[in-house]
Amino acid sequence: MAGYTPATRDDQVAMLAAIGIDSIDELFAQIPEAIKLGRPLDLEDGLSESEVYKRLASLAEWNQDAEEIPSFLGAGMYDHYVPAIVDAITSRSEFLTPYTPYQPEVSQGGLQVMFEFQTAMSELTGLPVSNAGLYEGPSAAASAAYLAMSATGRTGLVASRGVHPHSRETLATHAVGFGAELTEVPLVDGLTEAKALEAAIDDTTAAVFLQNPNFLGSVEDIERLGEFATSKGALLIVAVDPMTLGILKPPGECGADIAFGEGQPLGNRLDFGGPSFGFFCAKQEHIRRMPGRIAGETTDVDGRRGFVLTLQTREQHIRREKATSNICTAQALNALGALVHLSWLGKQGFVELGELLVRRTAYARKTISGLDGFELLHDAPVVREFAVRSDRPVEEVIHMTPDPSQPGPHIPVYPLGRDYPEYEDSFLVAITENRSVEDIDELAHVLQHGQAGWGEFIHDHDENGNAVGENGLVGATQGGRS
Amino acid sequence: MAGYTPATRDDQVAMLAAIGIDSIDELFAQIPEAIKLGRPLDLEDGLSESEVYKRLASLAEWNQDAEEIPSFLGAGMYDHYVPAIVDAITSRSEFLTPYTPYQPEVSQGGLQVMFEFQTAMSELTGLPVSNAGLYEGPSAAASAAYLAMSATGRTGLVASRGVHPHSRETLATHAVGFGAELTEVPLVDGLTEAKALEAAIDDTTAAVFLQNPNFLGSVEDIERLGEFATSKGALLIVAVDPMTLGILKPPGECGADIAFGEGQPLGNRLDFGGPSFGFFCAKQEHIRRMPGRIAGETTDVDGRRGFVLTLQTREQHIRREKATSNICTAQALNALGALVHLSWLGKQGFVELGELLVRRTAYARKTISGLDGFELLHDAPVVREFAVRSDRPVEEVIHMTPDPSQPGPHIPVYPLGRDYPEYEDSFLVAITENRSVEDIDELAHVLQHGQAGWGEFIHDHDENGNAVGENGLVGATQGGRS
Amino acid sequence: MSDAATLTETPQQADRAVTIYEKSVPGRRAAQLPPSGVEETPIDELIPSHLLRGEPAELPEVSEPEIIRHYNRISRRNFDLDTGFYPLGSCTMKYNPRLNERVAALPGHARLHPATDPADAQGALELMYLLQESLSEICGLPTVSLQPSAGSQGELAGLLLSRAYHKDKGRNPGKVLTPDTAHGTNPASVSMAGYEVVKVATNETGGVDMDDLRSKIDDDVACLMLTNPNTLGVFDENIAEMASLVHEAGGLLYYDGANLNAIMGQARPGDMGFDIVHVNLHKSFSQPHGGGGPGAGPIAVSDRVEPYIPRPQVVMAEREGWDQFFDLDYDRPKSIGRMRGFQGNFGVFVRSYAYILSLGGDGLSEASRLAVLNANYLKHRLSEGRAGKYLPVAFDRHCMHEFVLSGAPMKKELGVKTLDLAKRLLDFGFHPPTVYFPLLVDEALMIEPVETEAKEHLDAFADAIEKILEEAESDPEIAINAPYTTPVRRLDEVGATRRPVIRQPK
Amino acid sequence: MSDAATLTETPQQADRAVTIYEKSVPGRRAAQLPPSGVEETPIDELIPSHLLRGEPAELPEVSEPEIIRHYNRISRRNFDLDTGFYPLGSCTMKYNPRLNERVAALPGHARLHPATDPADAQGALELMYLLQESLSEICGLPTVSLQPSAGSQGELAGLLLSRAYHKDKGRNPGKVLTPDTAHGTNPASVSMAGYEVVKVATNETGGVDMDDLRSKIDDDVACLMLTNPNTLGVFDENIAEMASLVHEAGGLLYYDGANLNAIMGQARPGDMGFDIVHVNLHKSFSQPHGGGGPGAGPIAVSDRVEPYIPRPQVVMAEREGWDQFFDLDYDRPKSIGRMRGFQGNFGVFVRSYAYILSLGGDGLSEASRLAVLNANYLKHRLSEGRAGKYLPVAFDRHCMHEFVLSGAPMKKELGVKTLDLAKRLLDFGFHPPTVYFPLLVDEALMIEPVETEAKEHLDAFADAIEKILEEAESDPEIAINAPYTTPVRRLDEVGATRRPVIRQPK
Ligand SMILES: Cc1ncc(COP(=O)(O)O)c(C=O)c1O
Ligand SMILES: Cc1ncc(COP(=O)(O)O)c(C=O)c1O
Repeated sequence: MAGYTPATRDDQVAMLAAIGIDSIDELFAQIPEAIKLGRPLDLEDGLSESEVYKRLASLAEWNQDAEEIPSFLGAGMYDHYVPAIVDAITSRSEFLTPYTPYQPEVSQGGLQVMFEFQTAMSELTGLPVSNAGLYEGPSAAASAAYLAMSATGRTGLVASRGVHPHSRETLATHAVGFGAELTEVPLVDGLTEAKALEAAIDDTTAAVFLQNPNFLGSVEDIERLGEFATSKGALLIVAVDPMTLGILKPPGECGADIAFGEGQPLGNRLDFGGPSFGFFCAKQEHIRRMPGRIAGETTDVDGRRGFVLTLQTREQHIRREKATSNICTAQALNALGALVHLSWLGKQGFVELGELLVRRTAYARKTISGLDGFELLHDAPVVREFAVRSDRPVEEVIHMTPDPSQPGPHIPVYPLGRDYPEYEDSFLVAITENRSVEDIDELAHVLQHGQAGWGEFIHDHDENGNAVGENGLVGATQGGRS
Repeated sequence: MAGYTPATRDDQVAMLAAIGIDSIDELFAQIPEAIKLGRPLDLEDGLSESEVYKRLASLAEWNQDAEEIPSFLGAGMYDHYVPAIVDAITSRSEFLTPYTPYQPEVSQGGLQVMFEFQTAMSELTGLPVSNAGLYEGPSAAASAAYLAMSATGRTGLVASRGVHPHSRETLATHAVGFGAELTEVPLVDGLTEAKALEAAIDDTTAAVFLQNPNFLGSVEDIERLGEFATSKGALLIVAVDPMTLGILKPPGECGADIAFGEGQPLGNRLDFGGPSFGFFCAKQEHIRRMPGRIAGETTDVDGRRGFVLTLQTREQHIRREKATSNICTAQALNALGALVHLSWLGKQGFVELGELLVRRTAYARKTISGLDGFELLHDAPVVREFAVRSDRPVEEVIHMTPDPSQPGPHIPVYPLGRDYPEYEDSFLVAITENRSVEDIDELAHVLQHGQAGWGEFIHDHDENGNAVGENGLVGATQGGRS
Repeated sequence: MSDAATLTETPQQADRAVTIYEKSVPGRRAAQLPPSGVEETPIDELIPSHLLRGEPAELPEVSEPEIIRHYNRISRRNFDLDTGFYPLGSCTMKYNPRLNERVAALPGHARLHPATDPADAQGALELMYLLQESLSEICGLPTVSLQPSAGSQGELAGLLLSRAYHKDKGRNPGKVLTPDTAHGTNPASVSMAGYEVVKVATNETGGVDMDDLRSKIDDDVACLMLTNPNTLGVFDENIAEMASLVHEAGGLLYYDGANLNAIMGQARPGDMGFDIVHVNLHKSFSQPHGGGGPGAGPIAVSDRVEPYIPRPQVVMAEREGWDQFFDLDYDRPKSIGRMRGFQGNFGVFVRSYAYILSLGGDGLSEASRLAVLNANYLKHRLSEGRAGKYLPVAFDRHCMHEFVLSGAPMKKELGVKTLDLAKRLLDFGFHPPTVYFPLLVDEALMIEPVETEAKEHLDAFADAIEKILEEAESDPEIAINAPYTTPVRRLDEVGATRRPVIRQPK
Repeated sequence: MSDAATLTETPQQADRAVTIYEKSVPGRRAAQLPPSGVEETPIDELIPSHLLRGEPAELPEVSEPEIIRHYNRISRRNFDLDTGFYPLGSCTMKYNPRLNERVAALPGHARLHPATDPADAQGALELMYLLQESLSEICGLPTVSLQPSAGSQGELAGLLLSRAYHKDKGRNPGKVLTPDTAHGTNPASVSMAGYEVVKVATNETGGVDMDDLRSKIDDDVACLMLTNPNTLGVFDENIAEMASLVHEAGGLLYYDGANLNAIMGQARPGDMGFDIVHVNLHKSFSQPHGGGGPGAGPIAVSDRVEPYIPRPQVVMAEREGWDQFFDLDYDRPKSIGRMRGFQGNFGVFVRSYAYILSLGGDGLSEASRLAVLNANYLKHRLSEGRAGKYLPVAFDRHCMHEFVLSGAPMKKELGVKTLDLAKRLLDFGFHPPTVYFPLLVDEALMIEPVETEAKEHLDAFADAIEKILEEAESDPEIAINAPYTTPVRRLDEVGATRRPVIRQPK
């Protein structure tokens, strides 16, 4: 059992004496005997730190992570390079261990971070109002719907099938509580079908959800599609991949009322899906309907500049059942990671990274769709992810081991079948700055030659430390590091 | 090229204008043309952070580290578990980035750490005076010799062959500069030969070097052997493994004038040999001859308690050619790691860890010497490391791969041949709390069955995360993590 | 500071707030990116220009050394748990073991993509499975869903489960009962689940007023949502009776487990008859609070509710060639669906599971016992001297892990409000308790001294309060104008709301 | 603080120093150890009791939360490079990239045992080999030994090489020439190598006095030990001539490379005719200074000296089955032997190699150019206004990466010593320059503003000095009694030496 509790026997005796009781049990007398557990918890006894470390390290060995084998998985979360400075800052006790800044006089660090984060998100999305972050992308979609319903007094929600399946599912789950109906609009040639969208919107429509780039990686013409919404008095709500906003026209300039998204690509690890954060930006008119924390600038009694949580009357701890959202604990530390990453990329670097993604992705798309047995699912413009059709069943294509009876490993690309039965012959390939041209060529090679191919492709480790041999896709089929 | 330099073109133009010159080249005019390089350095162009990371990570994949395969290597450095709190504290900018505390008013953190560290080392060794640390173990031996020579005015150095070969070699190297002669005393049955030691000491002997436990792991009777030195007016200098001092009688209680040692086992990583630190403790009478930094307690002008570098007149920056040592930059951060580790272990834990080592080592010693083809090199008492004789050539025994033409991997034990031709049929086995009983059993198994054996020994990964299958010795022979 | 004679302000106060944007200098940068390695095709040949951005976002232009200096500097303007005592009621500010950060950072965890095929993520799925099992045992309920991102999302999930449950039974009740002591997220979640909040009164011992409860139970009651021990730190001994009353009326029972730290290994919500519990891993299970997250709010449920839990669920499945295979089960026809993306806050699961492994069953039980001991000891210390006089405990009985004082007498007799006391505590190097909550206690101070705090800190805190009250007797202005030594002093919150400045002006 | 009316001291000053031992409480603990898993045999049955310890060492008894609070708290009593400008002359306080910490922490580096068979440590040996190659190119000398632990050990190694070299030539010269501007480690190392120090004077332009040098060169000179640019920040243009003079006399040339940051990619010691150079990886190559280490002091040597370098040396060897094999070469009969254990400070090598990879050849060259630009700009700023009047530059010429001012006029005219100015700078949030070194400059201030510092910091520093001098004109006491805002104020160093208290009293 770990030594996190300082109370020695002597301490306990002294405290009990002060309280005037003989044993801690007396304090639990208020729990009726009938419902007392009356036995030890049926869990292992505590382990020493080194044992816990070993146990979890050996569990982790069973995961095929992007450090070991280059991952082309995306679908909203991406293996970007998180600069070391992010960990250096987010691991400081001063950021890691406090709670929500209820006492602003001793929370200026956290509050200023929120303020700077809000500024960055507002710059990225081109919308004037940003909160300090929500849980993650999909639940931010639900928050957006809640805002739209109270802003419009309507109950209809329309979502393109280009919106992330998790966001649509999450919307559907929450719609039951909100009393909303969700309608979906199909895709054609990788893009939201304009006619169908127009037809789906009427004067009961509270909000229209689009995503850019959409789930198939395509860049949508948000401005054009958005008019269908705004012309009918519905709010235009756009989900965006923040990493593409150095390149793509920001939602704020496309008429969006609300822009939200999954923040993971900004300074957050993959972490098998969380914790990351969701961002949420809106037009000025929605400021008092915003969900979540918002930091504002002010001054102290001596006139010093300072920051506080502001517009709190929106929030559950004040407004209770009338709150604009029920969120309390959010994702402050993850938002800090994003802020540091964005500061590190900077004004120029953020654009350059976007350009890098567009160009490498174009190369990957050309290379892979050029393989025989593969073709593009659509040829809409893309930024950093694209969809590929395969003649052979996807399950078979991505299965990497020579021996098909073995359960894995799989080529880390995203099969579309589960979310889109209509595309069950296709998969997504995502690119980040961590995926070198060599990685892409190797992916092409393995897709092409599958099980047969891997043998030919063994390298000595190469000076560029790129993913070949040793810890490459191919290496992984023979057991990773040696 | 990394963006660590802030100067923009505009900054440079402004600075040049202020200086009143047109180009930076003018500043380098003071370097004669004849010796200017006049060409770019023949090094690669700079790489981005993610590229550097990948390159070094892929180099690191070629190292068989103790995370991947349980290591029984010791010989002065040990794979102890370094608690996470050590990294959390030593990685703080406030400890990581300042330099030597020349300005005590803004260096109280570092100075207090030195003071607390000195206290801990003094407690461990049982000697009243400790410095704030030296480079590492062996060079501390040289510092001890330098002190002994100036204290005694003699030039003879006597060292048991039980002293770490690196310490003896380092002594020999420095002896040339010091003008000292080094004599070695042999071992019998794993212990320093008392007669030979007595014979080697005379009235020209400045210092006698012993090590406890000695290089073969044996616990020496320092008190008894030490009398040969002190009776002849030589200083008794004892090298100690700090991790054994919870168990073994401290050198200060054995009559030692100086105790020094390799500090790595305390809160420092293996790091392929460094950086770690050396500790150096002595009797009160030697305080003004000590090498290295020493922090002392004092008060400020308002009477506040504070700490300063003290007795600086010993040091090179004041005393120059008459200094007691030439050391300047030392190993402050490594000493902090040790202090945190010792605070974490605490008064009780430090003893318990010693007991754990003694008992597990006894088990390992019995198990391995019980294998046929193996026997103990000596049966002197040991704490955490022991020597084993093998019938088969050691090189063959430790070679793990089925295919002998392959260069590795090797069973991580320490062959004695290079340092002790007289023991070229033997090797050392070291135990830490990180080496579980399962690890030890597996070592025995692999030693016994060698190449042949590994096949039978494949486990599914086990709940205890112990080193089997996946990332065990055996696993390693098939390529470590998969 | 240049005037040396006297200190007019502290060094930190003198060091005024400057944002990273204000440190920006055109052309400065930190990041260098790898070369694309491919043709540098103009972007507008790859994406039509009308879809492209015109002006770059105004992100900071700073060098890497400036970044670390900036954030290190402002980090020191936070009070944090590793600085001192942080008895924030209802928040369980317990020590955050660094071991947990280490294991969470292992590449096998940190760089594992959430869409990795289960066959290639067995370690992660097994860990989630083991955490589900552990929480199930701790809560006394058979099934656990780890998906909810925090307590409030757990609450909403739980209420949507209640909807699904009743719908499946062909019922459509509209009301949820919550005590007036409930945390703000409870009523907010109730509304978001489309239910009506019905408040239940609190009795003189701090528990639920049973008569009021009885009078409000009818077949339109979907659920009773209860925190136990409640926000007064009081364990409601009528809990079992409440449970049966609600069950008889066809309703479900929701247990807000934010206060689980009081009862781990002592009593279990399931054994009290509850159907749904949420657990705040960032409270009882040591996930660092991060300045306001991340956390996780897993829910444990009864068999009655199990069919409806969120999708996907981690299960142990049959897979040939494997002795055990952990899978993500999507095939749950009655599931309410997703509350969020992917599988939940896995990184938090790793930390909390490491914590559970470290303490073990015995350790968790001991943690609760010591948390309760600390609370009662501090309550005792604060019943003496001036605190006893000016800050009476709201309900005078043994408390569980926390207790609530009322600053009303202090306000009345000294003119010092609870807020003033809180602010003055900052000068003494303590984080104040939760203030003005729960709402039914006038000038409330909600104090939770967790098990990882040493007795001497509790004593020092009590001494500080005594000292502050003593000061206040002679000069209330001292507290009323506090704090004095913090990086900034009292801030104008009203002004901030009236003219919100919520981003760096362009 | 309890008195709110005025601030009598800063919060940090009020928070008096307490050691971890004073926080110790019998029975408290942090660590829990794994069970031995074997028989609990009494220890004295395994080791004779007369060899065992009686009383346990008085280590702290504290809980883990207390440990992190204690060290975090005292860490804030340090001024560090990530807090602000740190122009400590001769120390090259450049930014420490966190990338380097990340790669050094990879298990393949951090948990690699130094005695690992070379076949199983190819990554580490290759990295060392590549670093040797890089330093060889930067220094313009063919061979590099990474072994020395820091600069001073590099110096001693170099001087022992000189001994070995001369001995091998059948010579036994006894003197080493060093300029009077030399760093303290130089003469100290000379003595430890058994040589006699012969001081060489400095001329009016800050270089070596050539006449004095000539007069001292004879065949008893083993070596000339020179720092270039020297500690005055001056590049000695006679360097080539000195080299040939010494070589003609049969001596060797040792180049103290601590100031390499001024000339990377511009000029190389080898091209200047030097035989031995030490490089401080913790200066020019960004290894964090750690509060006084760790560092590393590799040496680069000419072919003349190569046979004698320390053992073992990393080499690229032939090994069948490998296209390249990196090995540790022990078979060096003329080697001086070991300077230390194992292979040197490998963790430092990883960081410095990462730094070299990050900057590349172009970046290293640019770094030196900008370091020199910053130094000359700040020197210019300090030649204006009051600084120009009270703090004249010691040698008025373009400097390299650093420069030295003299506080003599300030002392004479204002009664304010260099020490006072340094202490007053602390109140302005700057780390002072190196003071009272080099010795030949009266009241010296040695200022090194590295390339990673932005212009605005240099300006702010110059402004602060102007302000302090202005203050001093009106009231010198302000500086004389400074600092005021630091965690402690001026400390009694004399008393500390007179009655040394160097450990916690029992
Ligand atoms: C009693 C109670 N219920 C619910 C919550 C909400 O939990 P979370 O902040 O994780 O959403 C909290 C904590 O904030 C709480 O104290
Ligand atoms: C000029 C000079 N030479 C030598 C040294 C000694 O280097 P180290 O401190 O690494 O021993 C230093 C730095 O302290 C120095 O500035």
